[in-house]
Amino acid sequence: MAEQTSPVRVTYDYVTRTIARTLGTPSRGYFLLLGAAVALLGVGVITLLFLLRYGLGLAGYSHPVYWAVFITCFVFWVGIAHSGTLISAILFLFRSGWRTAVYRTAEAMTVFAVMTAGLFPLIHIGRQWYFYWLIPYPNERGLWPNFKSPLIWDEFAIGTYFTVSTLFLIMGLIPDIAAVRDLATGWRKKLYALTSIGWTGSNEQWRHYTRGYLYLAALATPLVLSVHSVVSWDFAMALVPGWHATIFAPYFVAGAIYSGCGMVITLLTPIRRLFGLEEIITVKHFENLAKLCLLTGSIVGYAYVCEYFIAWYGGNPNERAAFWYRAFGPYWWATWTMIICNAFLPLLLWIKKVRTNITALFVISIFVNIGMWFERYVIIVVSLAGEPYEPWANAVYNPTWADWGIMAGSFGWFFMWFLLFVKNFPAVSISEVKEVLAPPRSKASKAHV
Amino acid sequence: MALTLPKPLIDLLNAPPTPGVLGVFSQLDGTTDAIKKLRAAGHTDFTVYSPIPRHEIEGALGQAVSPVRMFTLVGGIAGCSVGAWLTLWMSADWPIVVGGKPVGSIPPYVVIMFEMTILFGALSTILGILFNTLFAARRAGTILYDPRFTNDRFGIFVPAGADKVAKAESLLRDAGAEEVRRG
Amino acid sequence: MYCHYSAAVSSEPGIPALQTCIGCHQLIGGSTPSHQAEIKKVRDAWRERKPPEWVRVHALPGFVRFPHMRHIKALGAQSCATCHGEVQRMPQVTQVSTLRMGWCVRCHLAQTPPVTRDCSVCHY
Amino acid sequence: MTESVDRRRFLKVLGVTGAGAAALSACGIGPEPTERLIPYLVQPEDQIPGTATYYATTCRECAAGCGLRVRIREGRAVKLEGNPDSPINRGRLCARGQAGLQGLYNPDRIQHPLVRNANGTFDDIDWDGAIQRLAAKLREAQGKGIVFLTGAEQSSFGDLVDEWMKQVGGRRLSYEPFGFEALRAGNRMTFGTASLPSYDFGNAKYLVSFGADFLDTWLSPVEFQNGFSQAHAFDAGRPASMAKFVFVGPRMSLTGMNADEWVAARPGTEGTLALAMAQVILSQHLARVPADASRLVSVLGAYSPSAVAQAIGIDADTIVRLAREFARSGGGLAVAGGMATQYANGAEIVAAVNILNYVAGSVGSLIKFGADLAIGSTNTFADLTALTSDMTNGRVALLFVHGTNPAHTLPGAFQQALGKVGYKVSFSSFMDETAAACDMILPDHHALEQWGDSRPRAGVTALQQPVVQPVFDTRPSGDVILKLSGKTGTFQDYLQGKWRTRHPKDFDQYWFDSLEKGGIYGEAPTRTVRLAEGVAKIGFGALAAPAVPDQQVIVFPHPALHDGRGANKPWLQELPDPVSKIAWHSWVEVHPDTAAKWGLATGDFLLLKSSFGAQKFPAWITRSVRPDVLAVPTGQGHTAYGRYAKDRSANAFELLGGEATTYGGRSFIVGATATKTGEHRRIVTTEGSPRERGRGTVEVLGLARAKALHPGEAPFHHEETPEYASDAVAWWAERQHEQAEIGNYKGEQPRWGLAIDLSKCTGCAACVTACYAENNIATVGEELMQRGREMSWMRLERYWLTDEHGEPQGAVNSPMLCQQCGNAPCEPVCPVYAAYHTPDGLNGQVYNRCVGTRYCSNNCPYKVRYFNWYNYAERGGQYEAFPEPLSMLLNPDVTVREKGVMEKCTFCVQRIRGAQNQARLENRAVKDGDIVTACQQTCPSEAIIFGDLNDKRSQVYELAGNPRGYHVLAGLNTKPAITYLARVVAQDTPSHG
Repeated sequence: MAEQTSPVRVTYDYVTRTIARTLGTPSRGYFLLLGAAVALLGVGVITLLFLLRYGLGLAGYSHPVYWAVFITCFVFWVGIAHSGTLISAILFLFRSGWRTAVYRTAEAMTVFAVMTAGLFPLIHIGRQWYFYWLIPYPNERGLWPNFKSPLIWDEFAIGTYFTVSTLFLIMGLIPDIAAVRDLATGWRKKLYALTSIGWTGSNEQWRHYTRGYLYLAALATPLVLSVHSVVSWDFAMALVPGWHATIFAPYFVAGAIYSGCGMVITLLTPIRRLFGLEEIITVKHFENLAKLCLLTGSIVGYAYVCEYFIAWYGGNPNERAAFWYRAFGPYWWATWTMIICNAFLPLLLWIKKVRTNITALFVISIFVNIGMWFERYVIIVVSLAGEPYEPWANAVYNPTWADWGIMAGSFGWFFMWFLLFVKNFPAVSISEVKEVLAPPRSKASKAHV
Repeated sequence: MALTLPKPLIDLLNAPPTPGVLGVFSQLDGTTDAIKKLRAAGHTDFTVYSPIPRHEIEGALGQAVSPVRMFTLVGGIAGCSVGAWLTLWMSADWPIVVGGKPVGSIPPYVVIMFEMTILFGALSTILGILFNTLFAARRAGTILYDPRFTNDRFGIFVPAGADKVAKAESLLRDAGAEEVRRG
Repeated sequence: MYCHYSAAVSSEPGIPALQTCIGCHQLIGGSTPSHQAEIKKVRDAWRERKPPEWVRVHALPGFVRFPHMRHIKALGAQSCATCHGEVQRMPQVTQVSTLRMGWCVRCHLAQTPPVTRDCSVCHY
Repeated sequence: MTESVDRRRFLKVLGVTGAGAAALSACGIGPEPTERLIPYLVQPEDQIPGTATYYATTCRECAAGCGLRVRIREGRAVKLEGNPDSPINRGRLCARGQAGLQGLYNPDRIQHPLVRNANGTFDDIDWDGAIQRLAAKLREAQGKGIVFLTGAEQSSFGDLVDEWMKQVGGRRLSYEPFGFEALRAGNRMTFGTASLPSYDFGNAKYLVSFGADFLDTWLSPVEFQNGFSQAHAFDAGRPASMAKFVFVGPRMSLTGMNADEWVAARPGTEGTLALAMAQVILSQHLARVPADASRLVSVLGAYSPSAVAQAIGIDADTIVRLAREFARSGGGLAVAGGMATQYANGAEIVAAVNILNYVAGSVGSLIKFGADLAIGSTNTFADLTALTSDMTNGRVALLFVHGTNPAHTLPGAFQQALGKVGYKVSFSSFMDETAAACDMILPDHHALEQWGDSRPRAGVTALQQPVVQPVFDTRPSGDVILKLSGKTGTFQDYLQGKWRTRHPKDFDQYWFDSLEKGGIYGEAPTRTVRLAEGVAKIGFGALAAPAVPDQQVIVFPHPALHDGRGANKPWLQELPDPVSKIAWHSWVEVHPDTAAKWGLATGDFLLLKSSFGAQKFPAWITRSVRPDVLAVPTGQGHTAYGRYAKDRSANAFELLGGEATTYGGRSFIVGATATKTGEHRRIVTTEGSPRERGRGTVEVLGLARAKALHPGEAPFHHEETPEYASDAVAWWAERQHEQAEIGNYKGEQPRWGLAIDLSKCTGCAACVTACYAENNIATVGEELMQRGREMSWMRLERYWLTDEHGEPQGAVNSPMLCQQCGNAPCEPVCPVYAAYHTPDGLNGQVYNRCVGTRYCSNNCPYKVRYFNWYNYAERGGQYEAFPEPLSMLLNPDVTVREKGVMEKCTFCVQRIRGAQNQARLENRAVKDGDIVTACQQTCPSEAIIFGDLNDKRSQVYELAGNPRGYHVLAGLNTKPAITYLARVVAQDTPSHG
């Protein structure tokens, strides 16, 4: 792998100790954050109890807007989940060295984002207590689910994605846990001894490990692309104008990676500061993430243009009406928020000064997150509200406290897990960061392979 | 000092401590030299510890490619067929027409098959890794280990009876081991 | 079929009016003491013009339809026992079959030719 | 009656749980609780558990006297349907009639007699006590003025009251808020008879309505609508098809909406127009004019089109054209009513229209005197005002009120006057405004609980028999009166006695037969009428122009709530007004120009202040009203009358004066100042886009084009498969379709289908209420409806038909319900097969399998799927739709849906299965016509036909092949089972938005 030039003092030992240090006893700030997350989660739980008792009517739904904030959040979180595996799997296959410092965080984010997203389909259905009817299990009635329904595809795609990305995360963790194990003391030692399942770094272990990791990456790559494609088909398979478009799969995948990278930046910035990882997660890493944002952002922007062009060029009156409604109807504000945040703001990233300015990146990444949330809101709510086909069926939809409550809960749930993770497991890969350092050698002349 | 493995694995392995000598290296090239020397000296079943995988070491050891890939392949194929069975059999078991589509309609089912392929492929890959590494560990038995190996030191353990120990020791020292231990 | 006379012509077997019961039990007093005790209840009820409260044993969920007449039409007047068991031999009526969907469907498929499994035949 | 109590308890049990009454065991909630079932003591001979029995009786929701067939299940009345034997409504029934059921089982009924105590509140009292007390009061009041106020009661009950009043030296008054004084006065002027003729709409060849809302509130709506649709519907077979319909009036009502041409004459000038038309017919000899019409020449001279066009506000040519068309049609029928008969010059307008009919020779042919409508014989508004002043001057010691609610319709004056009356007794079974002001309430049985009769028109007597046991401890007022007057026996005896005297021989058989038919139906001989002497001397004054800045405000009867009596029935409250599509509150109709002038937006409140009262109404901005006119519906604004009516919106009667007009009627137009209050509300409307925007939802054909259509032609085919899609459809979709290989796709099973003729549908919304009644659809209330949560499986979409200037000429009404698509988009997206295609071609919806992903609705292009956001059946729940005893009217054959479940129309699948079961029992196949959906059954204009599309001999199959037929959004290749027949309009260049 390409070794990157870094300050002399960044040695194997430095890496191990710096990263291991992040697992020390947490600061008050950390507990504050964790507390906030748990509180948000509490809000969500209470809202959910209300929904279960009284019904979905508490949310803002209004005929014919039958999907709204919950599904928006679902797609939003699934999208977030995408950059993780991309960085760890695809970039791994591309052998790009810079990923090593950031992929662990991204992967953890992926797992927890999927965990969050997975809750929404269960919350948003009318009779939540029958969610298991969507699972093909042998039952007394002899009924099976309908595999023609994109929702079942979802279930399989998300399920697979969650399993695989979790395995991927654990795989990467094992050598690092071992490393931490060998430094730690007390209960942490026991914990890590258990979780490192006897890793020693012997040549046999490395031999199978590296191979297996390669194949996992090879499997994860098409999976990443498939998952958000399937999610996009929830919409593309329907005949609603504004949903029924062939461009949706690539458009959604790009959007997902875009939002994902945005979220990675949002998360890495504070972590880097808190854990003093400036030497390991350098500006260069951020710049690369920014470039990734720029690329995917442009694809998203292109998709927007495409949608409107086809709506006009396709000549279908319903399509035209739908997109006119989208841009200039009562929800114009949502549409334009999304376009500005997703299509125009990232253009700033062409400027190197911005790319290399952590604060600027942080701010931009926040807006990217907002923009991507609104993208889903526009696609789902606005397309349904805007008299699809049936001129008599239109709605004025407004979210209620129940919608926001559940959404807040989802953020709490996500951050709770994420915070717990970074404090208890190496948030940056120890072994892989070492891989991109020059190994200790006696004869400097002997260059590496 | 011997590594204390977590309980379940001890039960799994509970192999007797293997007699031999452990060399601790601070330099990569020293390690590779030692490996070459050992192989020249006819040692085959020694174990190399390293904090990260290095091509130099792999090269020096000249190992065969891991069989894990077969697990992946088999798992993938199994997954795909399970997906096909799930969708086709279940729709045929209680045939219901929706939207004027055939009862067993392939295009939508491809998605399920694909996801199942990935799922089973990944799971069996993991199994493959576990199986192989455990198998290897089982063969090597319980051997000397040093916590620094996960940080910044390389190590080589040469299993050797009382007769060969001295020879192995010297060999490792010459290769530039900063520390050699018997066990 | 005398007490639940409507089962053959209607989807509901109905609950026999007390008059129907007394019609026979005026004369039939029952052989064993326990029978006599039970029948006495009916007679008292009739005397007081106060209908007894029957406990419902066979209850289908509200959202499934079971047109009795069609089943009797198809299986014959003596077919009650297939679902309700040998009620006439029971000291106290008990539910013999699960009356759950799988049970219905199995029976439907067991017929030759199989009876429809269409959901909307029973669920609407 | 020892049995009744037990039976009621028994019913309650069945009503709450049990397989028979799926009622409230909402699907999916755990195992059923252990139930205790109480049997009958004696099995009622006419009842088979689980099967419906029908009884004939009479609808008393309005004075039209339609025949009812009441569907009884286990002793509960579960649905009201029209009685096919009745010559009035011929088996059809309007929304109001069907909602009578919610009067019977209304949770706010007065459950036992009440008497006012010292501190002004009501105490319970037992019947005997009440009657004794009343008898005493009666003795005191003898000679001090006793008055019995009833609604329109041309019935034996009315006779009884009259006899009793004669006995105690009192007098009886019958009062209808929207009376017909002008009609009677006008007829007297022109023909010298005050009676109301019967109108033969069915055979008219040209219709002009001067304000008469004969489809919604005027005289006998169901009968007239039935006739109207016969005359006005396009029927390729009939030579004279179709009769053009012109509506003259300042505001477009449900009736006006169905016009081919709307003449928005200046208020009060309707008569002038009629005279001008008559003048043209006379001067141009367009019709064979009766000899004595010559006397009119002098009168009509002044009314040449050119002279009056200006005043009317239309151009002279239009008048001439209308006159020509009217006369040449050889069967012109002009009717005056509604608003036109409620101006100060209403009587003159009627006279003018009579003259028009007379010169066109329609009097005697289409307008028959003799078979007179009884409603005409109610007292006039003048009589009521007289009574009011008597009351105020303390000349009334004892007042009885039965079947009318003047305290609501005459708020100011009558309310105050009531205070001055010695003792006030109400027979109302609801706590309405009048009852609330009374000293004693003796709740009457509901019409469905008691004996009675009514004489809607000469020759026809509709009989009324109790079809259910009384729900509460109420008593027939007839019985009470008999008791008070010291007579023996019940009102039933009295009634039978009257008939026995007319039919002494084998009376019982005669009586039984009559009851079975629902009445005694005869034909009254027609009288020929001639022009009265004074006809030449009629002074046709025009309505005085209102003083600026006053705005003219028209108060019109709400089609569903009418004068407010419907307001306590959730079905009617939730039923969107056919024109405005607004429900649960009243509104004021404002023309866009006026709105622009005042900077008014829909939903902004307008404060209307007349010289009599002031009320606030939210504005509904529409082109269906004249710019110089504001229109307000009655019906709302109750201060009492139960949970559904109380404190809802504003009472339009407040704006009106209490003075009688010259002809003894009441003026429903009033000058008022309109000021913007600055308040705003989101109006509760189901209206989507008022313009159809060529989406293919409704299709309209010009008359000439429609006539030119030959069988096999398919003018709308291009929309079935657009060129660009044809390949895809042929190659992929259809191949898929064939491979579906089960059920109706193979053609081995029926494919149920519907045909809806848009040129018959008037948008009266009777089908909507029928659907609510048949399918246990929950009413969700104002708050939720405002959030678009209404459950109406069947909705009526009203799209304006506009002329070249974009001014509405009428509207197309399209009933939108589940299309039961052959390639249904809703089905494949359901993850659990809750939505699926039944072998007989329905889009099945299995409620208890549904988990509520709502994907089906998103993917439904017709948006006809509705979701249970709450558990509307939850006892005591915030949104409970069926509070006891309202739950009694739930249809046991239909599951009540739980929260979180999607629901929709399935062509009354319970009726389909019922018919199939019946056919199986009789070892026969289901015949065409065995199955009648609720909407089809009730449709007064017979616009809906149900049947099997795979049956080549079925009526629906034939209609599906009609050249006018089209499928909504067929371009999506959904293959709907509903065929709409395009609306045909008289003008040949139709445009709809």
